[in-house]
Amino acid sequence: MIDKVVEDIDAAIADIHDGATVMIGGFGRAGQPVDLIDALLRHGAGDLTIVSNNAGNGDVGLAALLQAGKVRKMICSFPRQNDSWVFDGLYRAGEIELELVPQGNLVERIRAAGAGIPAFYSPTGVGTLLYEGVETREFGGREYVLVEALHADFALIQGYRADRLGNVQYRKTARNFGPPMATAATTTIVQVDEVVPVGDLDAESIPTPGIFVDRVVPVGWREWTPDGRYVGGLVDVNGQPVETGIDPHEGHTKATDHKPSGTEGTR
Amino acid sequence: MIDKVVEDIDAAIADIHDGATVMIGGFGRAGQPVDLIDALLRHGAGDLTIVSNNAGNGDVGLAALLQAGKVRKMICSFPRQNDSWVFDGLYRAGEIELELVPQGNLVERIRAAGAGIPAFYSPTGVGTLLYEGVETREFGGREYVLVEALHADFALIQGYRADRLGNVQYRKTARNFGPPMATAATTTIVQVDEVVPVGDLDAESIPTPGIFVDRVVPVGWREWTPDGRYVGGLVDVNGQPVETGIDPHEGHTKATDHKPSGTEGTR
Amino acid sequence: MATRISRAELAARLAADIPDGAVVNLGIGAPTLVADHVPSDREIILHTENGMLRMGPAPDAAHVDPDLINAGKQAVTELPGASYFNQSESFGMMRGGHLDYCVLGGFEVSATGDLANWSTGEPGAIPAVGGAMDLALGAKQVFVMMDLFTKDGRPKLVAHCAYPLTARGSVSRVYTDHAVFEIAPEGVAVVDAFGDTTVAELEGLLGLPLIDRTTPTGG
Amino acid sequence: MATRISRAELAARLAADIPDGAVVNLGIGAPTLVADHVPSDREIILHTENGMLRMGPAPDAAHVDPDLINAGKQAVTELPGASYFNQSESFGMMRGGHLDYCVLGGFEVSATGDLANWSTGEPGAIPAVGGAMDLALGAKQVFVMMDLFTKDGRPKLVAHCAYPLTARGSVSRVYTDHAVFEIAPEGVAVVDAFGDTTVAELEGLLGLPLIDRTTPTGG
Repeated sequence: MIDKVVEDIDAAIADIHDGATVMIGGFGRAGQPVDLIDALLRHGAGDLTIVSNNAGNGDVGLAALLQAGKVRKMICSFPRQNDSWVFDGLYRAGEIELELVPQGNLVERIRAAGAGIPAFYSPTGVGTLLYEGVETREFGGREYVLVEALHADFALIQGYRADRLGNVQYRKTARNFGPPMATAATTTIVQVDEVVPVGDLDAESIPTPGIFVDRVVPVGWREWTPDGRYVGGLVDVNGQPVETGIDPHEGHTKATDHKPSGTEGTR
Repeated sequence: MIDKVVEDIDAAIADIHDGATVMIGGFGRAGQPVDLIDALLRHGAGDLTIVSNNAGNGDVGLAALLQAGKVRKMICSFPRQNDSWVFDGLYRAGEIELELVPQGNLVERIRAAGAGIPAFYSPTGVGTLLYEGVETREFGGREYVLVEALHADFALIQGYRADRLGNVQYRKTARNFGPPMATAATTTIVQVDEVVPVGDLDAESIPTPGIFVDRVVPVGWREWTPDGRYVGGLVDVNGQPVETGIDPHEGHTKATDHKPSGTEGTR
Repeated sequence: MATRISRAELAARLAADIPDGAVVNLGIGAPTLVADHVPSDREIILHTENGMLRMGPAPDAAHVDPDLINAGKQAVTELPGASYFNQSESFGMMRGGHLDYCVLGGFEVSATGDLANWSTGEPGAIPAVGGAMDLALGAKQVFVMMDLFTKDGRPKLVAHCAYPLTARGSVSRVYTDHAVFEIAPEGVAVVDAFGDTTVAELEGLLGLPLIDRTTPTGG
Repeated sequence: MATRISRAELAARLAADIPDGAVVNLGIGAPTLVADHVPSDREIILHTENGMLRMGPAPDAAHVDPDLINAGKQAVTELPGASYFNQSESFGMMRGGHLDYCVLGGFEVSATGDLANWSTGEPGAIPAVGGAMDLALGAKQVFVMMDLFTKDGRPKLVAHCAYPLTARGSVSRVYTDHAVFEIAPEGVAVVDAFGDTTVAELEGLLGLPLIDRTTPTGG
């Protein structure tokens, strides 16, 4: 019987080796697989190449991995954010290598790797600093740059729900890089709020079919996921911690009242 | 207010001009937009280039369009089927041009056109008759052929449900070519069983977002769609007409008892 | 040439040029103001490149959902008829020319529609491009919304960009605090000059030949 | 060399080589028989390239659903845990190397793993390729299931294919009515010869050097 569920998050990432290329999903904080990243930090693998849209927020998750000196190189589109002080410091100190890729080319390189396309032509970046010296070619009178696929050894992704076959659903804009990254790594590891019995996920609505997933790690519901409404009241519209003065729990079930039920996949 | 719903199917396809390139969705009979094809036949546009996986079944739909002499060229992967006698006859008589493309390259060319990728490299077809004389290139020691995007003037697609914004859902394996073709045509026209009010379709489950769709034509439920179980009893596992001896309507609601309700989009 | 209009007025001026039914991507910063000024009889569909169509306005503080953000990483809401999709699909929409309008900020725009808006080229800065280069090609019409002059008075609409380019020849219109410009094959045209601003004045200040396509307003 | 096993026996022999949990695409024709012979303690996931994973067996006549078919355009069913996706995604799975096994029919296989199975090259025939070329590259292991000889006795495992190629060097194993062959970098190996068939006999009939990797069975 197929059972991709791994309850022990440390075991789930234990084969990530020094020097590995690791894709990390997420756009800003949405979809960032924070529990997997924390496990990777505990695990201790270093000399990593990280492929991720951003280069960490605050002092947690990817930022903590960077702070610990585990990352040799970042491949990303937007390392500079208002809370990316860890990356900023390393970069200015010359302690980290950066490959800057326009976001659309970055995700298309990832998608291409997963789909067996070794290279493609893109209009994005033609005539810019980022593609100086890169081969170009005309199609229909317009100029395009040649862009190569981007593979990884591991992909770490945050999903919402999954089954033991590795079928994964996402939640809202946290989907972002999950589906393409899941296809582009030799080993794909997905943390989810909940593992559900096989057959519970609508077959018409599986952005990441199990064929792309090697391990599913249930980490428990996040504060807002049981009823789709954030009940932590801890971030403002910019994702920054605030005191709102509103009791966010009023009229809501507390997250801790929900425990993911025993699942078909883990029985 | 956006309202892409066109009740009159003849009006919906009236701007398809002589010489147009028209993509037609479907794999075999599943997903073939038969009502739109019938309307195109009534409309009378000729000298068409048709992009479709197959070259028609029996004497209906695409086969009828071919029979009427409206098609100059077929771009497809698998014209030869056990019921493709119309195409077979035209091809043997030298009355139709054929561009044969491996199915994966065909759909990737369509997807590329929709995604602004003018060309890509593919492993499929390297060293075969179909790619004799085509440019090849090595990546990582393996040889690939250069394949160019495939655009169309129109795409005719069969969906299951849609809203007035053009969001489309499909049903089971009838999804097939619908989503990529919807992205690759200047004008995309989708026939659906039912138009539903905006907000009724799950935002997490929209294979074709409205941005890709120009017109939605409700054609009424097919025999099997109300309860997901075929109640016609008219085809066997090979899709061929049979008498099963079973009363297929027993225990089922008759299709004609359901009428798509008045929708938000068409009020 | 004292006449300048405010950011809000400019957003309203730009919003007036976006027709009913358009699919629009509003870049981070000033362009997001455009959403607040869409005439109430028009239905505009907002695209956010992190994977959503039919994005709604910011939620109140009790309804912030960390899984539902825009490209600026701010909390947003979902309108009926929304759809979610992955980044590959989202950038395919842009690169494939499916968006009707894209509104971006700019450091500089050239007379031939080159855009510079991702890097000032400063040696100390952390480079970051995000979706800027994709967005700059990502719509049938690319509108830039910016002040016409820097704080120290240098024009931002120029013969050739000095800053590193985001994209070549992609801008169709430039909305500024002094005037609205169209980048046409035959040159830069003024389609709207605010208040007492004249095309001749603009030519002098910018040092660029300008075509006068302003529509005389009554009075 | 009188020993030949039946199609059903061959399907069972091949099915025995597919491990629990594998994702498998079964080509049209004889390969579909493999599904009926998967040992009951193994969970195999069937992929059909028209856009589905976890395909189930044919329905009874009253439950035929025209929207639910396999690549051979026959009615099938959906097992729990199924997923539907479009053709682009489906062929990306194959081309991207995500399938574990693909089982195909063949006209000819060469000693270096070239496959010919899409065209006999006859002048009068309607050419059709479908997903054959993608499938032939579309899995970590590509198994071909075919008779070892044509009806008029010519070998179908050959030094070089005479028919137009489907793909070069992609076949890993060949399952025939007489023996199972492995296409190895060092040459063609016999891993299983049925009944009284010997490797020496096969070498003579095929005119190919063969490596003997048969496992002696007790007795």
